[in-house]
Amino acid sequence: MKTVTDLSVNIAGVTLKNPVMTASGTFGSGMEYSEFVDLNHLGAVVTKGVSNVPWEGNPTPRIAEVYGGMLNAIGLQNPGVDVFIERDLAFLEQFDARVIVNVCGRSIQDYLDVVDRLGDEKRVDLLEINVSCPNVKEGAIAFGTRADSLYDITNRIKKIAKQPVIMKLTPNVTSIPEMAKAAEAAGADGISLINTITGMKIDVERQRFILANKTGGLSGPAIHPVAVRMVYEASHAVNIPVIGMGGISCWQDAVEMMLAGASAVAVGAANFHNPYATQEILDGMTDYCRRHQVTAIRDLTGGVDD
Amino acid sequence: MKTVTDLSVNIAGVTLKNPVMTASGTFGSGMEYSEFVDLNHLGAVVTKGVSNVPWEGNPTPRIAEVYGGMLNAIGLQNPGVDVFIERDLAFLEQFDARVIVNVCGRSIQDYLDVVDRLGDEKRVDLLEINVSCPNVKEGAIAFGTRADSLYDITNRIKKIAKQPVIMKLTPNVTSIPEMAKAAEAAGADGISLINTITGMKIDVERQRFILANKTGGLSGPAIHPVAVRMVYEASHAVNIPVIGMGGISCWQDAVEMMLAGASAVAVGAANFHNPYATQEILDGMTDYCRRHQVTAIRDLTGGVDD
Amino acid sequence: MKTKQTLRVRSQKEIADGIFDLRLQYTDRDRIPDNVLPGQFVNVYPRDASALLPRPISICGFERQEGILRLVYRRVGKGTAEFSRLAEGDFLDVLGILGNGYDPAVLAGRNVLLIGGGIGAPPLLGLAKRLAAQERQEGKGSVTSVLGYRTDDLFLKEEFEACGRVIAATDDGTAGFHGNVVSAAAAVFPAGGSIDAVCACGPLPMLRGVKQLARKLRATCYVSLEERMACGVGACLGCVTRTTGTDEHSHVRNARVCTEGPVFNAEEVEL
Amino acid sequence: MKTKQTLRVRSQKEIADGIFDLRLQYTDRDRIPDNVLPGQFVNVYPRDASALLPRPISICGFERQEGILRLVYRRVGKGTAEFSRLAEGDFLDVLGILGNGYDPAVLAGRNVLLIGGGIGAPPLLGLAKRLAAQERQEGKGSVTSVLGYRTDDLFLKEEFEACGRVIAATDDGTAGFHGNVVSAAAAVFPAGGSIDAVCACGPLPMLRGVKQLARKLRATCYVSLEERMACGVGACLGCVTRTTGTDEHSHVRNARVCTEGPVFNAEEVEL
Ligand SMILES: Cc1cc2nc3c(=O)[nH]c(=O)nc-3n(C[C@H](O)[C@H](O)[C@H](O)COP(=O)(O)OP(=O)(O)OC[C@H]3O[C@@H](n4cnc5c(N)ncnc54)[C@H](O)[C@@H]3O)c2cc1C
Ligand SMILES: Cc1cc2nc3c(=O)[nH]c(=O)nc-3n(C[C@H](O)[C@H](O)[C@H](O)COP(=O)(O)OP(=O)(O)OC[C@H]3O[C@@H](n4cnc5c(N)ncnc54)[C@H](O)[C@@H]3O)c2cc1C
Ligand SMILES: Cc1cc2nc3c(=O)[nH]c(=O)nc-3n(C[C@H](O)[C@H](O)[C@H](O)COP(=O)(O)O)c2cc1C
Ligand SMILES: Cc1cc2nc3c(=O)[nH]c(=O)nc-3n(C[C@H](O)[C@H](O)[C@H](O)COP(=O)(O)O)c2cc1C
Ligand code: FES
Ligand code: FES
Repeated sequence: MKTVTDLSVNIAGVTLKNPVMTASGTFGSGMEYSEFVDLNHLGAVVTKGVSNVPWEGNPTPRIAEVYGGMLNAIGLQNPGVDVFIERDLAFLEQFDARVIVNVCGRSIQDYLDVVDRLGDEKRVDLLEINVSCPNVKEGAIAFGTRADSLYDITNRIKKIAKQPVIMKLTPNVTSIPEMAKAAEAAGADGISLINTITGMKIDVERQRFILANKTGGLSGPAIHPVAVRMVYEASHAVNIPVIGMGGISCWQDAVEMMLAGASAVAVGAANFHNPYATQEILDGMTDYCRRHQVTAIRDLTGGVDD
Repeated sequence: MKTVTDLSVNIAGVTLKNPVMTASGTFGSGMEYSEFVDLNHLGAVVTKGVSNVPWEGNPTPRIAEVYGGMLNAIGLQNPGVDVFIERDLAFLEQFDARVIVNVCGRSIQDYLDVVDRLGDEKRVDLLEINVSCPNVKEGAIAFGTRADSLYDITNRIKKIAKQPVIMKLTPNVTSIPEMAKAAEAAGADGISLINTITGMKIDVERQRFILANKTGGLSGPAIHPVAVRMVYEASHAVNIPVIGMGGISCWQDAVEMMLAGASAVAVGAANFHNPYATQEILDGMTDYCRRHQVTAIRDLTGGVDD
Repeated sequence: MKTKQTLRVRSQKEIADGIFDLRLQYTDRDRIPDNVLPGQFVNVYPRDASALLPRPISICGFERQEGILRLVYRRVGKGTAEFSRLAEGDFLDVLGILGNGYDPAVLAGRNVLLIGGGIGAPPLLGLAKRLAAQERQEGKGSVTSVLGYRTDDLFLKEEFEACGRVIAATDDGTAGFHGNVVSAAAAVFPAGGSIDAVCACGPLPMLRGVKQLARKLRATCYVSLEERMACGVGACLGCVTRTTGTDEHSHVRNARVCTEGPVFNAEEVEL
Repeated sequence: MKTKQTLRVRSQKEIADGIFDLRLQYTDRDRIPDNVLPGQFVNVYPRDASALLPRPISICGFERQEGILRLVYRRVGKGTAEFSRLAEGDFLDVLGILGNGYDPAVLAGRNVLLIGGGIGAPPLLGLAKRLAAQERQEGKGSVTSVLGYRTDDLFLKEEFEACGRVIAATDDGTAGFHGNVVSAAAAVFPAGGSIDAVCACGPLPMLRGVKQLARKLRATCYVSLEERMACGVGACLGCVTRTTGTDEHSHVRNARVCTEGPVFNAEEVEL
């Protein structure tokens, strides 16, 4: 007899039809990849970071290839929350996947503006607050690398947010449990991790940085073991759900992340290598559950033999 | 006309015939790899971590393969400083490479014991203090993740050390410049980085950790961009020499590390993939200097167009 | 409809030192692209597991009927080195068809100057062929190609010659005009000549020169740009180029080379 | 002298479901190893750039004259899957010769029981052959091999039979003794029999059983252990096994499987 697995997961009171989502910034607002993947099949679409006003981002080159991964220094280019609502949210209306809007800012007020503006948008199911982008000089990452700042920004966002708030943590810290606990204590409804790890690449023949920004965020399979460890640590430190990401490129990576403690997973750079990645990962996870007679996929969360 | 490059570099007053050394723990005390590489050709042999008494290390499995790298959780097994001196140092007598002894401990006193014991050993050119091993439960990494503790241990070691002291930093921190500055302020003669980044791997079919220790240190090409960034940051923060390591597996990686700010480089996990790696990297660097008409290899240090 | 497919290598030939002419066969007839514009590109994936990003390569030719895609590329790094070892019967993963391309309809019946520097020539060959065909049909217009080479390894020159006049320029003077393509083109077409449009592909300094030249010629100028890419489909914002006005997508003067480009009206981008 | 060399594939055959018999040719005659002991192993490197650690594989046979190394392995993961696709003329990177192996001199003229579970059999074949040759020369001693299989895919059985008596055991009872090798051996050799030494290779639970059995038989017992490895040459301390006494190298009861092993006297290790 075949096991029929309940694939749904619950993140902060919001039910996702399955745990596979896209990682912010790697999937646009879904439009571009909708030629490859039926967005209705995804647990959630997580949008590119949105700020209160349009952001230009960094100069190019913004992309460098490294062993088993890539560096990016996009610098959160985005057309601002108004265009986002008109165009991207409107586009997402037609799909049945949950919508998680990734929010960025340079000051706390920037964040609050966006959160406030999105408050009445029915299409927004969850907010993911990016306090961890390493590619922006001012603000942003500073909020994510100190527990007190993280507490403060989380707390202020929670006070006005109408959707549940997920704080996205940076791996560039000494202690993930400390950061996770700060977010939880300030009222976060969930956390997501990891954002990229700061890296650098130099063209040795030209003796110049490959990225105009000098440093960029490392993502892809290279960071996966670090992400698994941090998801494990974070999920042991807090009682709110953890969304795991970092180097997930096949269903095994996704299952591993859930066993480590993630309630859902996000696929980032893997989309660039394989535009069908999200769907294939979901299929592989479903098959895994069947083989292991898992009746509800959420039972995988934290399921490693500890 | 061919450029003849001066390959020598100076680390804290000690001249190395070239900048290529081995990374602690990946090369034993040189004996095993001396079948593959003429140790006389190396700038320095860096030994496995040595403690005051024999250490058993962690249970097995201690090794896991991950994408573009590996995890290890050896846990600093070593026969203790007495055996080390009798056997390993004695073996190294016959070679002309510099000897850097990597020192580990669980308490400050442990470190001081080893440093003291090595003080009169003429064969020891430099000490590398491992305050950053993530695979030992007690002590060790705690010293390396807080600037005040790092200052303290460095300071106390410097008071008694007869050889120059290099502090080996962990990448598992929020701010490398802060740690580098603490080491420098406490009198360190140099710093080396990066040690491994803590990671984890789960066997998804068995739903068990692959490593008995659960977590292990990630090394290999996967971490190289992070290492380059940290070497760059560290070398900009301090005036003492920086020894760069992390994922160096070909001469390009080594040159990149020097351009980022390293005065010398160490080759770790690459030895496992290619036992001739150190020699081949040195040959490649020499050739690079010739092609670029570099008259002294030390001129590469920090040479990226900033 | 964009797809990522595994194509079979039909043939590969080194047509000049380090320049490869690769013909790929679509294996699934139902997934052969309907239409390809000259200037569009595909993303080609190395098999090497350490190199996960695709290599954008312009389409040099496409035969709808037979399902053949032709790429001409220079071996420069590890991805193209891997591709250069492919032989008949091997397989290659290709994402496409990407980008916007030149619009042959707009150029129909006009006097067009194509300027290709080095590996910038192949993307223009398809355009040259299309324009020559249109010219024959409409009985008006002309195609002139100025092709720059390092030395006298004049790859693709004969195919361009089948489409119109060709001026070759070599850096070392071993063949044709001694100097770069911009000087060559300027020498042949004095200001105020009869050129209506210039289409160029090549390194940035060359494109800057072409843009100036086109202004002098009072010709519309289209340039094909390169930028480091990750997704190739417009999702990552990695490949943007500075534009003179805000574009429809970014709202911040940063158009995506992979989507709004790679072909831009030269007056709309800051080179 | 250990080396890492690129060997050429002479032949490869799937001799049972997922079990491959690979013969490699040394291409440099001057670097053919002088001597190989049964039980020693080599480290084989996948080409896949994501898989950087070597795969330890025991040597199943070695012909000094022709420079041929024979490996028999089971396809279990990505490295062995890659190896299984190799065909004549392909190349493979091999680090060796590694580890200690069985000492045929010590076993000469004695009654030896070989116990190989599954893919534990191949490493014992070389030993069986050596012992059989010594037996013929000295006119005394015997070789009995107990080989365990999942099912009736009795790979290598005939080659063992050329060396002495063979008892096959299958998990599913489709051939030979129905059950595991330890039960099979115990059934044939009651306590206090004539066995002087037992040499075993296979999964850990089996080795534990063999160790007990050997005690009953009052025979010296040698076991070949497996552990995850990185360097394979004794430098990384990744592959240690718990020993009963402190060994010469570690001074902490943690002998290196790659160097002090993989063959250990069973009484000297904690299984
Ligand atoms: C739209 C477009 C069309 C192109 N068409 C052609 C063509 O028809 N023929 C041809 O020979 N080349 C073309 N190129 C350049 C080609 O993409 C690069 O030469 C190639 O990616 C180099 O890959 P590599 O692995 O050999 O080099 P590596 O240097 O090892 O590549 C490392 C990384 O850098 C990127 N990269 C390197 N050079 C470039 C470059 N010039 N532009 C963008 N990314 C780069 C690679 O994609 C990869 O991610 C085109 C580039 C673009 C953007
Ligand atoms: C001394 C020694 C001799 C061996 N001899 C043989 C032999 O003759 N025939 C044979 O079929 N197998 C043998 N093995 C087991 C063989 O090494 C593994 O099956 C193989 O490494 C699996 O690699 P993979 O890439 O296919 O699997 P994966 O699971 O993808 O391997 C991933 C990683 O785990 C390691 N690993 C996986 N399984 C083992 C294992 N059982 N022991 C040690 N490391 C492992 C791999 O080396 C690699 O680093 C031996 C192992 C050792 C230690
Ligand atoms: C090109 C690119 C752009 C990204 N943009 C954002 C962003 O806007 N906001 C954010 O929170 N994370 C951003 N990230 C981080 C990813 O969402 C993800 O956390 C990270 O890439 C690790 O996952 P991966 O290894 O699967 O890519 C970006 C990553 C990439 C590669
Ligand atoms: C198996 C292994 C053992 C190690 N043991 C030590 C050690 O004893 N002391 C230490 O300071 N670093 C140790 N390291 C860390 C390395 O010296 C080096 O900092 C790290 O591996 C990064 O370099 P790599 O990527 O080139 O391996 C060890 C690394 C490995 C892989
Ligand atoms: S390459 Fe991703 S947007 Fe162009
Ligand atoms: S594998 Fe490194 S010591 Fe055995």
